[in-house]
Amino acid sequence: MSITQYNGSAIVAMTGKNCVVIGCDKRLGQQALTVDMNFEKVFRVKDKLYVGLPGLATDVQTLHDRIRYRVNMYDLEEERAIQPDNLAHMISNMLYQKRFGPYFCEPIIAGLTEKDEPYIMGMDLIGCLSSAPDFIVGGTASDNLYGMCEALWEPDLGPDDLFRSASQALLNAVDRDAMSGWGAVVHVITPEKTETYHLQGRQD
Amino acid sequence: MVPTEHHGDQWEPYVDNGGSTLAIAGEDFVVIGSDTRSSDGYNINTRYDPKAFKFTNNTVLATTGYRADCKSMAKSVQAQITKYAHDHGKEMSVEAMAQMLSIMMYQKRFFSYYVFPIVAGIDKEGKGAVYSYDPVGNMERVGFRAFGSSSALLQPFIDDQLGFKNRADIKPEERELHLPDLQQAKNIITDVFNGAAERDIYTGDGLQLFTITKEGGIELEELPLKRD
Amino acid sequence: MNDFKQQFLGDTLTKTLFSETEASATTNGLGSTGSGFETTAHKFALAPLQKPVEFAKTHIDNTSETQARIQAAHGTTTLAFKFQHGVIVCTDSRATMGNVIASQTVKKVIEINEFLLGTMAGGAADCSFWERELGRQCKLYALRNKKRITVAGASKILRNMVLNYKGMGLSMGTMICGWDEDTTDPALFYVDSDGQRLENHLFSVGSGSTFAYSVLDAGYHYNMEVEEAKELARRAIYHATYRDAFSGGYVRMYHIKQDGWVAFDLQDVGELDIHYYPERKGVPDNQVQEEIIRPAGVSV
Amino acid sequence: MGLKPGEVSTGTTILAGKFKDCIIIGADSRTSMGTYIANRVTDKLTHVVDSIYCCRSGSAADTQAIAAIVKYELDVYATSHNERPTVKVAAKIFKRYLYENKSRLTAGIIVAGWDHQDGFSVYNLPVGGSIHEMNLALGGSGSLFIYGFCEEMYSPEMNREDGLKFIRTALKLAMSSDASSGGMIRTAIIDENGVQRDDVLGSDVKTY
Amino acid sequence: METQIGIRGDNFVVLLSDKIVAQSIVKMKHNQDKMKQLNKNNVMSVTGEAGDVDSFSEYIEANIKLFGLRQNRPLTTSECAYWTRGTLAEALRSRSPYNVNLLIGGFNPNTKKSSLYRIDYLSSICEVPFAAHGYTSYFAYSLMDKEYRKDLTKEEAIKLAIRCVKQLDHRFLVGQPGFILRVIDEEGIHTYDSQPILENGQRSFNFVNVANNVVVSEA
Amino acid sequence: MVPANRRGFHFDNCKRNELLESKGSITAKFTKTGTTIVGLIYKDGVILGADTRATEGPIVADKNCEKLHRLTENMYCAGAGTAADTEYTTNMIASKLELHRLNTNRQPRVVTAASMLSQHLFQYQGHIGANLILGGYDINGPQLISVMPHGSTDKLPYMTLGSGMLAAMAVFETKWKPNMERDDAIALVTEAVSAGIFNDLGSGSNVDVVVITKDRTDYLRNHSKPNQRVPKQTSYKYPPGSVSVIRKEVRYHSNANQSPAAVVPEVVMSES
Repeated sequence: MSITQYNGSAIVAMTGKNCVVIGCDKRLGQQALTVDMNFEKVFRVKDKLYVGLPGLATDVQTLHDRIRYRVNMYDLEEERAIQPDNLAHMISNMLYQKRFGPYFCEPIIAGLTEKDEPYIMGMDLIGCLSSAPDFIVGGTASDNLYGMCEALWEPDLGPDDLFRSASQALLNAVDRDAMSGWGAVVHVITPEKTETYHLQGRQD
Repeated sequence: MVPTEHHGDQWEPYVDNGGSTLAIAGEDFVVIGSDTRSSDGYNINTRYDPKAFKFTNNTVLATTGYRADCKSMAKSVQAQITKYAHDHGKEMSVEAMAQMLSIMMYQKRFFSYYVFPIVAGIDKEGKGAVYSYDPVGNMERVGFRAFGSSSALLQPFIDDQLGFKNRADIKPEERELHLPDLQQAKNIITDVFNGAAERDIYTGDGLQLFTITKEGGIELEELPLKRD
Repeated sequence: MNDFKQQFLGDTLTKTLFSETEASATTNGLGSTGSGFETTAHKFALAPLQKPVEFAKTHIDNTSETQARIQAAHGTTTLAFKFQHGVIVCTDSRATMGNVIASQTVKKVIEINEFLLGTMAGGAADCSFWERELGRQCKLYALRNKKRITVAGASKILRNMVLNYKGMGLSMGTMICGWDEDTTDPALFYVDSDGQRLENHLFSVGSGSTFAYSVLDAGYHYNMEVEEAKELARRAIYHATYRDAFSGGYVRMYHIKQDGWVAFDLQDVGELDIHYYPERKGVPDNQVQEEIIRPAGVSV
Repeated sequence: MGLKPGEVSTGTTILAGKFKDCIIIGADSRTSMGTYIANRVTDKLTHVVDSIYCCRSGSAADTQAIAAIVKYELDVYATSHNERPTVKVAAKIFKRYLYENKSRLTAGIIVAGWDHQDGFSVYNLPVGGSIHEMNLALGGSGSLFIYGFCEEMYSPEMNREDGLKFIRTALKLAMSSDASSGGMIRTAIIDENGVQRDDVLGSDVKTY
Repeated sequence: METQIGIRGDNFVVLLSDKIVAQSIVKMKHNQDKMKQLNKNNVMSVTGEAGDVDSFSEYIEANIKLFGLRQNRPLTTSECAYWTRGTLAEALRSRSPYNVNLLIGGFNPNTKKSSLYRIDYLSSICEVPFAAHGYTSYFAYSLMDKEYRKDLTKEEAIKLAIRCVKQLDHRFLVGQPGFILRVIDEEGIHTYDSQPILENGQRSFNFVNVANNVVVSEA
Repeated sequence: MVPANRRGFHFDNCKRNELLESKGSITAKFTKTGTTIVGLIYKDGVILGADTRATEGPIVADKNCEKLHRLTENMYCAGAGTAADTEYTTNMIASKLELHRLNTNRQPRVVTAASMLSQHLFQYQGHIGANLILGGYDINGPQLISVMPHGSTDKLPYMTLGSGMLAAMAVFETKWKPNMERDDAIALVTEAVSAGIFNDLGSGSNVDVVVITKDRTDYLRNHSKPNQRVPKQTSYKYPPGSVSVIRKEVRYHSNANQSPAAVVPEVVMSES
């Protein structure tokens, strides 16, 4: 078993019309044993900026600590809100510094830019950025999510449609992955507000 | 011929030639979709190597895995089916063929075929039937099943579209009312294969759609898929 | 083709490479219980190698512990226990290949005949093939002796059959359950591919068995009523699926009575979950109440 | 000492010989990555300084890097000593790098040329970092096939035309036997007056 | 092979661990206390590789005391837990990683709430209602899943812990002869020692409060 | 734990990862640009071409990534191999070249970039998996240089790299001529990349081209798009009420003026 599959995770980010959504499963496992059913992997960075950290749980937490530190430093030094693109490059740099001893985590960034345009960005565990106009997925259920999202995504979905598509993508993907699931959380980010949905999901 | 790839000391007779299959059983029909690419590593062996074989007038066997094993297995099955037809003066039913395949695969338990087969057809009651297997012959009758390099991409979507999993608006007992008809089933297969061809490098080139109905027998449509 | 082989490979090499190598096991001696049993010799193809067994073990994997290319379906919670009204047999229905959930609808109870049930843990194909063969043997016994075989006898046949293939990579952990003619007690045996055969009042097998045992041990007593026994089994499977990633799907339940077994409807674990824990049930997204959260000052 | 995985190699035939009034160095032009020919017109005769050349065999990356470093060092040497470096100095500097880094490098190099002090000289520096002055130096995987030929045919008394023919024939023979040598035959004739470079195809070389 | 269980109620936490120190096939000691009292409201229970357990837990204990002295207030449970996680994570990246599994439980006198944190040897942390480590988790989790309620009383929580160790004794190959249990609540830390009893031919345990000899039993 | 702001690579995870490795196989996958990249010299300059597929194992991680990296106005670099390595290596060299340009007040030369690249890669002994084709135009005319992960360089009039290099090279070996016209040269580059796209599974999607001449550089992003996705047969939108929600929280953004008066209890953020 690969070390990135040790704890299990599934994260999806999708763009819509003036909105983005990012969601994750809630399982923390130690291989087959489920230890926590409330382990969220998507974190709020700013009002309209979220980061999802699929991968090895200890690195998820360490990276989250470091991102929080760097973002707060950015706030202090620059006195302006960090933009999604800045955050993506900041994390990418953080990861590439550990090129030869990487964190086992593939961050996904979702948010709205200053102009309220949707922004999503993914990267591999050594910080290779990959953008997409439609969706980014990660975690142990990523193959399943790719299939779901390729079929479900269409351009210009409104926040509600986008939420339902992303939620169904996530729920059905984790239902075919033994290592992730046990409920899900989905954040729908629009210019005015962020709606956070805790979804009912299978507990097996 | 015996393939001889050597990895260190170990004899490695199996190659994954990629590709995907997907079968959906309807009330009175079955649709089987499969791509036609056969590959080895980053190389395309051929763009047109059908994965599904017509066996009788109402059964199709679709296989992924190692192409040589697939073909060799299909050939053995075909031989048995022909023999059965001669011996009994009738075509083998899909149920019988499914059980026979399970046993034939288990006969190779210790030198197994590297094959993931799906048997699809119309059963004795006129209903669509899909049987899926693991490489050593464990059989299960299912409503729909995806196999192959894209199985992880295809399966959750058909769980959703045909199994109505995680749908708060459709009660479990009402699921049957929402099942797709033949054309909708074909559309789903076409769409999901196009999606898989976008993301899975081993699936592509062409899509074969076998449709089996009680009246119409087996029909085959071929559609293009991405070739990159 | 033959000429080609002859020409290029010579006689000896051709034989080792191309001759059909087979493993066959007749149960003379081992399989014979002295009452006229004979199991047919099964012929299995083997890899054309010096050590075909090693090949089978390294390439065909039932346990997902190795990186073998051919991964048979595995992962399970199964249980069975005796009580005053017979035997309850209960299983989950998940099959995983690696981390992928290959199926949520596997039938892990094998109906050997109308009085005998077997369960499936380990290699699904191994269990279903050998228990199907066991069904055939039991039928033969009944025809020959005008009498049903006992559960003890049936489980012994199964044990003897798989014992012939010990060390070749078979993986089977099964419970043979039934109720013999003219007896007051039901019977329950555990048989595995190592050749072990045990009798007891309660077994659980599979990756989720420890979780199931804890629930079973806490609630089990012989004098249960049927409903209580069913609920105990259901609860045990449910809790195993909750903690074990490789168990899940549906709860499948059978009750073996003196006059044969009855099967009950499948119960979706997802629905059982909200039955036991109603607070985990959601409402449709367009009816959900909004909770408004004041912007917090803290970032991240 | 093998190549690192995925490394580009100049699986090569190189040779350099001392003749009556000149030095002739020669090489094939093939660079391979496994079975793929990454470059079929490689120049393995690398100018170092003045009339001093080196022929590179082994890892392309290692030999290119070493040649560049030595070239730099000899330029510094020339400036700081206020004298032109000799072939011997060049060869010794090569040797120092090859020897001190022998666990990390796959490089077999021939240094040959002319200088005011010693005239013509040829140094062979095989993998490992030893150094041998010789009249005729052979290197690379293809050299194995032509030792016999060279032994038989070579004489330091040969004149320029015979020498060139000898070098080209030797390379042609090596290239026809060694899969990782090939392409065309590059030669350079070095004497007091300078360097004259020529490239021919193997098929244009007539054997004896 | 070691046992570690934690159960959180609304305003208390129960921690339980075994007392055996084993070396190879030998039980070296039968009465080892595997918990550290970090301050008057927080307890950490530690299992893992022999040398690591000692040095890591002493280091954490001392530093948390130091923080308390410097800031003139005891650290809260979450502060203890997250600082410990950070330290373990950092050590993991060093030449000598600590191989330890931790449970940190405590009571916050300000909020009157209790919390329980589970940290594994990779230093993944999670806040949970109940927890176990190692082989114990395969036996204890389903019992705790089944019996746990948010409004569990102290008495019930101790009984649940007893049922877990009883089951462990019944099914787990490597049974333990004795346990230490601690309850952390508003009043502080209460220590209980186990007392084996026979119940229908099967071993069970009572827990005796070391301070006042009050006995809690399953029945 | 305050992360030190150190430059360069950090090796502090290596020890831990070794430990993890000993407990089970680590098969962490980096994004690779399986890739076909090509370059050629034509009459007026140099042209680079690349496909746009990035793969993670058998899965396409990015369908339209950029593999042609700008180094300076007169120089581009096509990258194959480990995607992060090509990205970061070329970025670093681009900034070095810019500093070099500012320091010397001269247009940087292609050989300068090539030396920087090869020295950087040689220093890391092949552990940085960047296969590069460097193309540019400087006072010495058009230049095309390949740099391999171990740091070796080759200078050729046409070249291909990446998993699709054989397919692309087949096209070049048959059709390349010296002194081609611009349009023919672009067409040939497109054809070579397309050969990789269609015949190599590691390469796919679109063709990016950059044309560098003495006076100008034209970056033709998605010059050819031979693999457009076909439209879906059906829309798979879900009706309202199809997702089961346990709890819904709404957080109004501080810059929006809609923060409603009816505020429910403040949520204490968890310390995680």
